Amino acid sequence: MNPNAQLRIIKSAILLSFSLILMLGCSKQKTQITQAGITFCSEGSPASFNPQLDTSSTTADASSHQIYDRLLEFNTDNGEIEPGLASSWLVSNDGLTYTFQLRKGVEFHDTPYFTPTRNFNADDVVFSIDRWRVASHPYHEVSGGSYPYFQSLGLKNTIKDVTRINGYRVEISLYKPDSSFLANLATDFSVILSAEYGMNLLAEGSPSNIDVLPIGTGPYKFVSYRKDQFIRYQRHSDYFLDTIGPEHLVFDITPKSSLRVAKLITGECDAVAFPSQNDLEIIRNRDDLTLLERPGLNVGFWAFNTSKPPFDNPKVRRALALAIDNTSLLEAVYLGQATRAKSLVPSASWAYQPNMQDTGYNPVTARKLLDEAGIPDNFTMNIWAMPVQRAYNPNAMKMAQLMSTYLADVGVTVNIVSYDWARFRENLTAGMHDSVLIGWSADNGDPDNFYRPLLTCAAIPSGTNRAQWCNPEYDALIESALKIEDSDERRIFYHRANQIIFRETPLVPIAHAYQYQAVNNQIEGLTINPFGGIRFDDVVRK
Amino acid sequence: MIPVLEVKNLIYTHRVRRSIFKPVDEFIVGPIDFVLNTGETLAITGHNGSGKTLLARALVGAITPQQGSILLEGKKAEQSDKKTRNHDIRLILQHTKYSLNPAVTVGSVLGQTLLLNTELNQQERKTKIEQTLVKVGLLREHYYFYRHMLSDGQQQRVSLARAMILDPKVIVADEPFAALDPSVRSQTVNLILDIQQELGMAFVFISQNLGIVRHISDKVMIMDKGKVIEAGSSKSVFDDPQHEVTRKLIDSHFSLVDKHFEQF
Amino acid sequence: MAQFNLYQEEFHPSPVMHIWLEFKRSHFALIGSAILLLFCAIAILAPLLAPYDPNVQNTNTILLPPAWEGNGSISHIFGTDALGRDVFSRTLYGCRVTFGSSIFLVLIAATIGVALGTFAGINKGIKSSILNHLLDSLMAVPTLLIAIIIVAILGTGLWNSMWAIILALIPQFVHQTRTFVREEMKKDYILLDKLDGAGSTRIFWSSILPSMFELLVVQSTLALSVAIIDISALGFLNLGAQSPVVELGASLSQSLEVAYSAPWLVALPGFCIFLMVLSINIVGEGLRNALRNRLIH
Amino acid sequence: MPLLDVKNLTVEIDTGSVFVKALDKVSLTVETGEIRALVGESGSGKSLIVRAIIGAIPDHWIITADRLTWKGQNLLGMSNEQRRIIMRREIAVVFQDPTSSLDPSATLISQLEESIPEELLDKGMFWHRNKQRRQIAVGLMHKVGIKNHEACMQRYPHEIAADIAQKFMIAMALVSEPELLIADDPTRSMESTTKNQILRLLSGLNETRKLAILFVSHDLLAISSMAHTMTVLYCGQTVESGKVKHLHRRPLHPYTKALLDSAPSFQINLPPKSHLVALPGTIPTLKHLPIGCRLGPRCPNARKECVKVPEQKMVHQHSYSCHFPLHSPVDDDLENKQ
Amino acid sequence: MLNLLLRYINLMVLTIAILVIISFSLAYMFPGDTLTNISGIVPQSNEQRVALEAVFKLDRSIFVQFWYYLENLISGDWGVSSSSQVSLLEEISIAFPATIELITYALLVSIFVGIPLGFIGGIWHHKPFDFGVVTFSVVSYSFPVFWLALIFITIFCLQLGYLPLSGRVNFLYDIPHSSGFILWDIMRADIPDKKDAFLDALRHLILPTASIALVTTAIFIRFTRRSIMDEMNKGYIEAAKSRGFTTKQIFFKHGLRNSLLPILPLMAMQISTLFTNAMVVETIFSWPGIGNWIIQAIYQRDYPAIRIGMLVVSVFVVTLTITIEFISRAIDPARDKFQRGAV
Repeated sequence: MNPNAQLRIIKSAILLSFSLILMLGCSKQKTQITQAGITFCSEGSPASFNPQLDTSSTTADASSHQIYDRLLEFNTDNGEIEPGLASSWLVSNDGLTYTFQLRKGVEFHDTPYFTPTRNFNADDVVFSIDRWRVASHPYHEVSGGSYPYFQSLGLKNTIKDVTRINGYRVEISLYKPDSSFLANLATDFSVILSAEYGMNLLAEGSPSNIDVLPIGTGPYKFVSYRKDQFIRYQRHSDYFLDTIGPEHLVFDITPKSSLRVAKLITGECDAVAFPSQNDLEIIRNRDDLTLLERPGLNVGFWAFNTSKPPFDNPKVRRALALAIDNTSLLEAVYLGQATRAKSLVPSASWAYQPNMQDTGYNPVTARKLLDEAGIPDNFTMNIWAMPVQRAYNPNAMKMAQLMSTYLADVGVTVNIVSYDWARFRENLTAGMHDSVLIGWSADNGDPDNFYRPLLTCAAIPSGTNRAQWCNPEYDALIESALKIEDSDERRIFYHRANQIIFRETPLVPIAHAYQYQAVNNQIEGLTINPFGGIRFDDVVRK
Repeated sequence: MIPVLEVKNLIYTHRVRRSIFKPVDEFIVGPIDFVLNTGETLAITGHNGSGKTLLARALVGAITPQQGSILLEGKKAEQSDKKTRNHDIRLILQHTKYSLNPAVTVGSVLGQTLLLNTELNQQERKTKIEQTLVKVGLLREHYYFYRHMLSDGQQQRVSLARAMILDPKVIVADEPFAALDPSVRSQTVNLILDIQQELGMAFVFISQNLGIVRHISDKVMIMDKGKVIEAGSSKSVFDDPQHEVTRKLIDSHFSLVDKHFEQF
Repeated sequence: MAQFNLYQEEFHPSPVMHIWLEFKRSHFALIGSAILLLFCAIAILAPLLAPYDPNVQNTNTILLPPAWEGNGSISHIFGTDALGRDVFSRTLYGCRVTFGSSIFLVLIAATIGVALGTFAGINKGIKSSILNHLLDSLMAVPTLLIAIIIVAILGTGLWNSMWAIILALIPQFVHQTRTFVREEMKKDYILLDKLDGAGSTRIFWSSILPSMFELLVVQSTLALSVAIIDISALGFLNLGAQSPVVELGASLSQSLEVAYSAPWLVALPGFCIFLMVLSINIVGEGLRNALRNRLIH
Repeated sequence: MPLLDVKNLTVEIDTGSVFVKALDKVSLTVETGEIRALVGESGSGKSLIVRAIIGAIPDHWIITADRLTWKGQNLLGMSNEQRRIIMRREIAVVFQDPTSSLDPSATLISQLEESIPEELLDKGMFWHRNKQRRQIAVGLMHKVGIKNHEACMQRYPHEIAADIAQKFMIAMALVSEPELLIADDPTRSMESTTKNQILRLLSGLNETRKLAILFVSHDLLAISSMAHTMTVLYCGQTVESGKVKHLHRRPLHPYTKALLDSAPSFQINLPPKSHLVALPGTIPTLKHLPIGCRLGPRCPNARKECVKVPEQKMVHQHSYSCHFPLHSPVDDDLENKQ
Repeated sequence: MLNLLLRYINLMVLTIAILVIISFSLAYMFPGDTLTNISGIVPQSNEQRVALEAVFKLDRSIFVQFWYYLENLISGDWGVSSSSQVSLLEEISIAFPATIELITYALLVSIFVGIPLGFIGGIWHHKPFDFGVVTFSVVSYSFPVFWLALIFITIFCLQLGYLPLSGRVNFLYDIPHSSGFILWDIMRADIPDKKDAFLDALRHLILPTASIALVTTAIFIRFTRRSIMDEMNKGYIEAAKSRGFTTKQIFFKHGLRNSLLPILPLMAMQISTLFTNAMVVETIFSWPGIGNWIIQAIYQRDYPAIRIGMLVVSVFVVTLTITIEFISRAIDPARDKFQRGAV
């Protein structure tokens, strides 16, 4: 065999394979389908496709604004309440009766698994609200029968009745006036389901499908979903509003924030949720990407499981709070992209208390308090760290690691615990934790949306009260605040509530963080919704 | 006089099952009878596959014969009685390459033999090994040598040393010269003859080289397909072969030799 | 007649010496073994060499770039990580854990494997064949799967991942040993040993083990490179060493979050693993060539 | 003109550290129709000579010769292709270990058929030629004495006995109708009856076909039974060369004598169990060759002069390389004249 | 031959039996509730627990349980994942082909790159080209696969932007699942941008395949080079040369076949390595294969999934390995001993 000939063959083979790779690499130009679609990289799998069942914003993102509509909507710019499926509404003078005039000609999704025979009407509103409100409703127990948002707000005990006046008019009567009621109906969780679909499924004997194969009136139809991989939507061509959104929408579920940004850079994602704080500079510096930012209505905190000894002892909780240097956490975890939290509400809220005192950092006192409480040296506790990124805590794992060194200084050993997001929340609700790093993003601008779901007794079973803390004095304050319309008066109640939280320390507020989203410059119209929930109906590809 | 080695009616059956569908192949060696006196040499010869090697292994106890007995100085050599047997009857093999462990020094090979079969202490063992090495024409320094440092002839000398270090009564040698070059072979033959003369050992030795067989043996036994077809004193067998196979064997060897003499 | 002694003094190196002579003829092998020795030194001396405690977090110096970059600091040669820990110290400790535990587990796997393999090689029949079947099944299960199962039973941790890799490495040693012992048992010198009255144990220690030693060394280098890659892969997947144990694979995976802003955090541990495995492979290759050449020359 | 003429062939081989002259000025000729025996013990370089002739010396070894010719053509100066063609048609080789010289994964018949040169076949369609091939192959098998060819032609090399494999090798060698057959120790480790068969086959071929044979062996019995002339090698040096008859009757070199005396069968008057003649010491290894006459340290007659390489002296067709030959070569010469 | 076949079938059955027993006993060895480990269902109430225990025969003896387990395995009723409550058979039937596809391509690449390179290196050994091949092989063999994948991502995805870094195909292409092999599915699918989808899938395949294939290629190069060097030094090659055959004839008629024969069983040995590497690479490239699936299962402590996943993968590997070994023995006339090659 002639060695030269052989070498020539090898050379040409290598060249050929390289050119093949290059050819494939260069064929990156957008094709029809990719042109007509948008891929959004979300941070986790939704628990279901019904936000009524779950307060997680992952669930809300995947369903609220895509598949469903609400009676009312927030204006994303100023937080004002605007018409949604209800074209207009009327509040009685005593603030106990609300009448909604419904929009006509709103069509439900026509999908392979359900073909609607009628348009949206009052029956659907009654069905949707009664599902979580009325225990005897055929769908109440379906998918677990837990409606955390409504339970935590105690809305069950607020609403007296929901009645259909006629096909396009619904009346809701309350037991007591509620200044945040309309806002609650505009949140991500108050979605309108299809009553007809519900009845059909009941007849088929598979009612749980209502939350798995959803039907709504929203701008996007559900196509398919694979856990931890993707959710696929298609435009609802008969949407009642004129939308310019893309024909196809895909949620590419990518739990790792660094991977999401990488996909944004390679163009596999058009927009990503929660870019890691570390990568913000990089996104800002790139010409082809845009970083959307906005001060968030949120709070990240460290909650103790007060139902578990020794964390039922306020002294212990206070000691642990004193052992942590919050300022350095802010630097290391949020990289300065957050403000120090002293109470539950951020400065953007009117209920903010600027003169609130700080717990501070004092390991010596902390140890002293622990000794007083009879906590031995080398006491071991666990800190649960969220597996997902949230605006209020972009890296709980890192925060937990930092905290473990601080706690080691006062003789407390820390085990860091984490599960996948769904399991994590499930176990939290079951109260298996000692303490947890988590937080809360507001669903509406009302301070009640912080104070009530996070710490009231009613919020314990619904699972939003991560501290499992129940204080009647606090509950009474929150109740009273809601009965008053005037914000200046309400503020006083909330400030008193702050004092109780400071005294009892059921949780340690850490930060109010900025909210970020990163998008490819080809994408236009994507905005950050301060009340959570991403929407694509106004998004276009240039 | 009690013969040093007496074999009576020895039968060994070798079984091979090549496949579960095929019947068991049987190869029967024996029955074999012979008597060997001190200082005598018995040569066993025959074609490949005539059972010579199996017989040698049965004699030294590497395989257990189904029938018959082996008497060493009139006492029955039991399979279980390894100690005496090891002492009295020793084996030398054809390929020095396989009979010496390449990873171990000569000293430790011989040392192990002594350790297992004698009560000597470390120092005594070393002395004994050095004596034996000198006796087989090697140097004391070879104690520290590995196999690959020795030539073929030297390797065969080590094998011989291993066999005779326990002062045995009988040495069984399976083709000890086949792998050696002619000049080295002569050296080894001389060495064995010297040792036999000096120590009066009996030799059982297996070879296909009839020239050497005739030269060094007192008795010859010719085997074919496991059976002894002819036995007797060397002289009588070589001068007047009875059996067809023997005749062929001897002819094929001496026809070559005859051609040699034709050259003169 | 006087004998001439005009030829050179005979020089025969011992087997180990011979391998070394063959081995050092390759420059690559020598460089590889120098690097390997360096890693050994690091594994032993890490606490003395490391300027900082690898787990001390300093929130004032987060994500400091390495010293050779413009804004790096000489006090942290390799910079700091997202929690402000000194990367140089972490790398040293990481090498110590990754390399040290790999050596340790290879030793254990080799011991168990050789013991089992010898047992299977010396014994014939049902005992040996049951062992073989068991090992075949074990060998077919991918290493990572064994590790996952062990982690599922015992929980994550360096020790548990080590057990898993030990379990995965054993079959190779068993097979090698078994084949070798089988071959060796057919050799004439084993027959002679047996005739000398040597028992199985004795034959193993004084005849088989010396000749198997070289094979074991070569097999161990192979196993070592596999062990390092596996242990770091498990660390990378968060199934192996957990904080505060510093392991290269685990630190690599922790650094992925800051891969863009601090690429050196991903590059350094990966490069250390690569260099470790490369040096072991070069040394292994050199040893194998030396063994082969020794047989030829 | 001799068929094969080798004069002062020197091969230096790489031992890892230095180059060693494994062959030191070796000379050898093979005439047409002659059986030339090449005798030597292990390490004498017999196989190296064979490899030098067939051209299988690794590139980095140094090979020099005054003459290395085949029918007058210089083999060393030839291109690989020319040399290959000579090997294909005119010279054939049989190696010592027949089983390993056959491809273990091909049947014997296919290997035999493969070695039939295309030129021997009539032009025709491939099936026609295949049939022809089979005929030639079967004929050859009969010729080399494989009687039940049906039984072994579809076998693989490891399934048959060594002597049958060697017969196959010879058949393959004969297929191209060569003029010289180089038999490199073809009977090694064969028992005497099978050895005889092979030897008889070879001398038969020599007689019937006038096939020249270079028979390489250390088996003196085999050599003396069939060879016409022989060349004795010791450690890469030609020791003595001449007619077998002459060498037997009156060896001039101490080594030749020692070699001949080592076979007890040759000595009729030797009493049983008496000492055989043997040279002291061992064959030196390649790395530790003595200088000068390489037999020096073992030679009973060695003197100071032996540190110089002895000249090759030629008396009639009997050449030897020794400073102190055992007999006066003149005697031999005279005897011849008588 | 029949004898051989029987022996291998026997071997396979025994090995699989051992694997089944292991997977059965894992349900008891894993932490947590045995009932959940077996069924994947977390009982919500005591009554449900009792009912489920009756269904899964947990109240009966261990042999009955095993028998029931075996029946379920064979009938395809493999239980449900405890984290997603989806049937394991369904999940595996989607995830497994993805891995097989990846591994097949990686293996093909290794064969078509590794074996020729090894051959060339072996034939012209100690030449510069061979030196390059050996260096390449040693260096690639030393890459930790996860680091390699990250390097690939950094270069080809982030720096150059040529190739995508996750998944099998852009999610916007809605490829209906039929065979599970993406390229095949695309070719059969009735979608508008078929060609683009195909190219896109191909681009998604390149990096994961390359990451897995590199190590295997290195191993193949080494095996082949060694094998050809050993084989070309054997007596029969020299004998053939002395018969005056051309180098080409010798190489293709004798050398090639004989040096390939020992490579086949070695190839079988690589399947387990391929799977291990595929598992790591799948997690990095978010490839929806069985490896990724099992690793996610361990993160979520989804014990039923781990158990069945382990059984499926190992039974597959065992079957493949033993089959290859059988074939290699059946076609190699000179190999008469049963042994496994070493890495």
